Amino acid sequence: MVDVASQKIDMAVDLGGIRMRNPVTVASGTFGYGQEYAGLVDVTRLGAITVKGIRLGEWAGNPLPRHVEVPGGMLNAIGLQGPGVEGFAREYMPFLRSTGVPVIVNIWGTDENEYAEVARRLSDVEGVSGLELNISCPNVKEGGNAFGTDPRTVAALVAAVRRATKLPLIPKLAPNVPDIKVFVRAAQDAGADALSMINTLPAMAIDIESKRPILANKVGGLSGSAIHPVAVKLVWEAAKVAQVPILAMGGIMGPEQAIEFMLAGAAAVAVGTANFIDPSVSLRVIDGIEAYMRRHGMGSLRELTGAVVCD
Amino acid sequence: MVDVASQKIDMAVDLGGIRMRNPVTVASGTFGYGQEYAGLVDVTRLGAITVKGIRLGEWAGNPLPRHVEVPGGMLNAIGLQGPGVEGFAREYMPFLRSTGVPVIVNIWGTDENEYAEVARRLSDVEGVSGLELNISCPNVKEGGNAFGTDPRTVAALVAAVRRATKLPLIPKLAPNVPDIKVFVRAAQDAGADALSMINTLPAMAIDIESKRPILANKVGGLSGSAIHPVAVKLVWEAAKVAQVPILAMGGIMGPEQAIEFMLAGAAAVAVGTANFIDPSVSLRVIDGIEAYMRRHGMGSLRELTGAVVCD
Amino acid sequence: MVDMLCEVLGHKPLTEVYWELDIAAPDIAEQARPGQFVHVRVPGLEAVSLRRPFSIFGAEGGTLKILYKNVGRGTAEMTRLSAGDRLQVIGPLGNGFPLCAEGVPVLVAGGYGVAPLFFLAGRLERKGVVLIGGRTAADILARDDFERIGWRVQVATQDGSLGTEGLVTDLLDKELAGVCAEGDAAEFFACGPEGMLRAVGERAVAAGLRGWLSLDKRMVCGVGACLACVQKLRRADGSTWIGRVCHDGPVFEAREIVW
Amino acid sequence: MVDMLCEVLGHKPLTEVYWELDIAAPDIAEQARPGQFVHVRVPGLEAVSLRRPFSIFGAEGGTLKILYKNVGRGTAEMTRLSAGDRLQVIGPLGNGFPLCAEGVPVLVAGGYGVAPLFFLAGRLERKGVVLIGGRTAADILARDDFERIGWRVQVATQDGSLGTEGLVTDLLDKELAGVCAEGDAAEFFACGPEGMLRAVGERAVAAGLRGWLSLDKRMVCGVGACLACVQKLRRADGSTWIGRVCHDGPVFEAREIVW
Ligand SMILES: Cc1cc2nc3c(=O)[nH]c(=O)nc-3n(C[C@H](O)[C@H](O)[C@H](O)COP(=O)(O)OP(=O)(O)OC[C@H]3O[C@@H](n4cnc5c(N)ncnc54)[C@H](O)[C@@H]3O)c2cc1C
Ligand SMILES: Cc1cc2nc3c(=O)[nH]c(=O)nc-3n(C[C@H](O)[C@H](O)[C@H](O)COP(=O)(O)OP(=O)(O)OC[C@H]3O[C@@H](n4cnc5c(N)ncnc54)[C@H](O)[C@@H]3O)c2cc1C
Ligand SMILES: Cc1cc2nc3c(=O)[nH]c(=O)nc-3n(C[C@H](O)[C@H](O)[C@H](O)COP(=O)(O)O)c2cc1C
Ligand SMILES: Cc1cc2nc3c(=O)[nH]c(=O)nc-3n(C[C@H](O)[C@H](O)[C@H](O)COP(=O)(O)O)c2cc1C
Ligand code: FES
Ligand code: FES
Repeated sequence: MVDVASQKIDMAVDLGGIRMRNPVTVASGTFGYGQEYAGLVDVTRLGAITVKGIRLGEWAGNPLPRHVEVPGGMLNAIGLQGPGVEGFAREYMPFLRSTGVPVIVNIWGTDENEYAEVARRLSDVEGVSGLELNISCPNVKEGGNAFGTDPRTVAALVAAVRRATKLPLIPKLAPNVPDIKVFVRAAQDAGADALSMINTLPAMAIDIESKRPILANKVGGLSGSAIHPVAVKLVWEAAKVAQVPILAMGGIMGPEQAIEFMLAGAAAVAVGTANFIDPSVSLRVIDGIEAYMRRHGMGSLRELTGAVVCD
Repeated sequence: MVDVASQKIDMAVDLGGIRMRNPVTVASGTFGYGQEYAGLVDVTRLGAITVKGIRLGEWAGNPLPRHVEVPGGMLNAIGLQGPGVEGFAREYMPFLRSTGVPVIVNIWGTDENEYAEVARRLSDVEGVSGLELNISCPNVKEGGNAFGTDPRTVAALVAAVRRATKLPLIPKLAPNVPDIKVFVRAAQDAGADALSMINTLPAMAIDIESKRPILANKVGGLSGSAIHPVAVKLVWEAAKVAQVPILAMGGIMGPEQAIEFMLAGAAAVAVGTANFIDPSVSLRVIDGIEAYMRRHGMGSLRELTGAVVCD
Repeated sequence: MVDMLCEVLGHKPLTEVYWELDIAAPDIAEQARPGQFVHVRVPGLEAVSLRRPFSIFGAEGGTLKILYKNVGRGTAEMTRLSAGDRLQVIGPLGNGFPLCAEGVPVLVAGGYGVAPLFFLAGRLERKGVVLIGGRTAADILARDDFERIGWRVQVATQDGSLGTEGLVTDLLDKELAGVCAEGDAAEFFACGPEGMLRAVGERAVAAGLRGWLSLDKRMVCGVGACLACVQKLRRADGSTWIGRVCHDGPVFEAREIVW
Repeated sequence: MVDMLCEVLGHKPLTEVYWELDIAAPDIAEQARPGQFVHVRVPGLEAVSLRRPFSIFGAEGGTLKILYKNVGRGTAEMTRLSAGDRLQVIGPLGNGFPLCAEGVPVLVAGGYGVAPLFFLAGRLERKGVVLIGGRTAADILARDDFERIGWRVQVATQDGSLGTEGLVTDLLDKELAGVCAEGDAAEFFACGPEGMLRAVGERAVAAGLRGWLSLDKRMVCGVGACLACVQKLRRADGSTWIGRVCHDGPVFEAREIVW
């Protein structure tokens, strides 16, 4: 351990071609398109802004209720409501460009072609820095989680999108699989530049008085503190075989959980549900990681990522 | 809805051949061998007692620490420490027989033969009412979770044990799979009399100061409130194709979560981690289910199991 | 819109289930318009618990007032707050009511719906009448407050324990007849349960009057980011869109809403 | 062993980090033996939070005393308890110390290890000496309490801020020499950090004396059901077994423990 109290700490990270000046972004769907929180948070400090999932055309999402609070977190079944590629580029990109922060667009489709087409169109949109492929959303009938839980589908999908764009590609892997390593290999062999994990866990809540599922969509995705230890395990497993950087998320409530992910092998992290509770949490996470690195004599993120000691 | 305020409510359930006088048991590993809690709880009121997992011979389990508290629950990596079949029959069965309550023995092995042999030997032990096949423990290197996440292994294992015993067989399915229905079919086609779900979710916690995994086993299983909505979803999915009764568990903290499981399709429920916090919780769950049935005009459990309204 | 740590100045039960909470929130109070709301992190809940939204009941001299009903886990925990405690509050949020009415302003409140309407009554250019409905006398709040600032108050309870026996919309029908008889115009401002809002909206449309309805949808972010609180809406040209109640509302004109 | 809801009778800080909590627990207090512990559900933590184990510091007249150190989430929350609050407590748990010593009882305490040893000092057939160690003066607790009931007290702090500078085992070595010089036998009773327990145990074995060590393992159930708190142990015949500290301990004789 060197004394770096006064030394400059290098927080920059290259996430598969996306140059982030610190390793902290926001999780797709939990920070809108950046501008919603801009009045409360200095979004220009983020390492990247990851926006809500979009497909080719407009999409209405699921009926209400779309969420319910549960111990340790929440369930959501928003159902990927969004403005489509054109709407997104027109309505939201001007603000996003103005931030000067890398923009990661979370994309989805109902088949390979749609994923590829969305990627192709976004390649022409100025200011898009990378694509997060949502192949693990538990809240849509077509596409979504079923895609992400079959390694062949994952490989085919990533390959198709790879052919359609030169943008950095970050498949977001499904957590409800027996062995994440299979999916890590499938995705990176097919041309992924980085990997993102974890999406929400498929879950459900029933109102025992009305005897009905609380979510209109019946099932939804569990996020928040509850899933954090599951996410750490998956990131740690994935890091054993990943040759590309990992973007980790799931239950980050402050710097501690972010650091845990990075020790487990993540190159960068995304703050999700916690934004709803404390909009400036991601800035706290940035500062907290830096303070931790200083305290532990780490000069750059390379010394933090994967530094867990297992013997 | 009929007024049954004064009517007798039938709480009995036949769990694949195990006749329980109410639908509430305790989850394996969270209630020892029954006698540890007997000083605090009237264990004779339970629908059944499910004991800690045992294999053929004595087993030392994992080094310490074996647990850590996390938001919404805990991780454990006990590693199936146990006295083996003979030790169990000698040391613990006399007390268990004396309770007059059905005894479900949770069993495991490192291969098919050991599972079958444990089942064979337990068939001769007086007072054993059924076997729960632990094919989903995240805390042992051989056997455990890897068995439970491959449908062919599940089928072969259940078939092998089926040939070895006439006792009611309850495979305990792994939760970290994309489609639980595949495993439900595999297990019941191979001769399962009932199904148990869910085991803990594979998970991990890292101490960011020491940079080491907190559990000596590095990974462990997440239990408690955190996993409840995941378990409800899996039980609901499983019930769509299950032709045998389901024993549900995962985050039951009181009657509400037990009722949720039963609405989702469970015939019976097991209380786990909550025993550590409130040893008499399972008796509260029994009373709470009865009160709920009375309030909702249900005369027998058939009206409760699977009664969730989805339209 | 700010996110600030606010000190509790006062907190008292108004009835068995309704409470008034006063907090020091100068930045929010100064900007606040009637119909807007705040998003509150309830101390004592788990760190991962979502915020709870509450209408602004008053905002004078740097003090923000909330009138809330104890209905669940979060509000039950809130009742334990006392002067000097601190809580994190985002606000003001949402669009708010318009402040100049065409004709007589008719305010229609159900339950804690009086909260934004009382704030509105103090800021509207013109005084009018407020109709308060509830199941029973205990649900009728802030009656004196409205009278104190010069508003006429009519009350309806379903069990007849206070005011007229019946629904608040019965009062509205009578009031409407009266206003029309005097040849005056009217404009409705309503906050309360969805059934009541729909009924008020239908009457506004039928009478060709404007009706401002404040919707109560379960919220997560409160700022338009999560899409948990959406409502199908109609544009003037008839086309529809999906609005976020927290960001595009909570107040919508009756004709905008596709129920 | 019972699980009962107990009322807080008194609660006070002893130092900056140590607190004494007195609760009404007649059934537990009556059965309690020194070295046993209670398993406490901390009010204010989430419903799913595990219980916390604490040694019994005193048990007279229906009142159960706990002496605890504020070290984390649960104990921090406990500091907020005040008279009249209620908490769920299981006890008494574990085996406890033997009450008749062969020769002079020598008690060795580190930190909150004084808790079971003070209770023991009041119940042992014969009085003796208590050696208390800590990093600094602030870690030395209950000194006066021991003296009040007629025990001789020796103190060691690592920084020399109170008593001898050094480790409590240095005191033990001196004490042992003294006792032996007088031709008396001695028996050790120790509670504190694992390193200290090992050192005490080694000395007991070396001197051919009995040493009773109270182990501090993280616990879940507290009653022997979960196997979270195990310790490898040696039988008289040399064979080993795995005991549960909560149920078969927490007190073991030095020779039993396979470190
Ligand atoms: C714009 C707006 C303004 C509001 N103004 C007021 C007010 O002035 N006074 C008042 O008493 N209440 C008001 N409410 C309702 C208030 O937010 C809920 O009563 C409160 O969130 C209930 O929380 P709880 O934890 O006690 O209930 P629980 O039912 O335990 O809460 C569980 C979850 O459901 C949400 N929830 C429950 N009921 C409602 C509801 N009716 N509306 C929205 N979310 C709900 C909670 O926020 C929480 O996320 C308003 C709601 C909205 C959307
Ligand atoms: C038999 C026994 C007797 C004890 N007697 C006393 C006593 O008289 N006075 C006292 O101050 N402390 C005593 N302890 C230690 C006390 O249980 C812990 O300090 C306390 O549980 C810490 O809880 P926390 O939530 O503040 O800490 P956290 O670190 O936040 O707790 C997290 C988890 O770790 C466990 N844990 C943390 N530290 C310990 C520890 N040292 N030992 C066991 N579990 C731990 C907690 O129970 C909890 O499950 C005793 C422990 C045991 C096993
Ligand atoms: C309300 C909500 C909306 C979400 N929308 C998306 C989405 O559009 N695309 C996506 O890939 N993930 C989406 N997610 C998942 C998050 O990006 C993240 O993977 C997950 O919530 C776990 O992180 P957390 O526990 O920190 O929230 C959403 C999550 C929430 C809570
Ligand atoms: C300490 C501990 C030990 C466990 N041991 C076993 C076991 O031996 N065999 C088994 O099948 N499941 C075991 N489990 C899993 C539980 O039986 C149960 O499936 C799981 O904890 C989910 O229920 P819960 O959330 O109510 O605890 C254990 C769980 C815990 C917490
Ligand atoms: S609450 Fe998030 S968009 Fe309205
Ligand atoms: S704490 Fe459960 S066996 Fe000791």
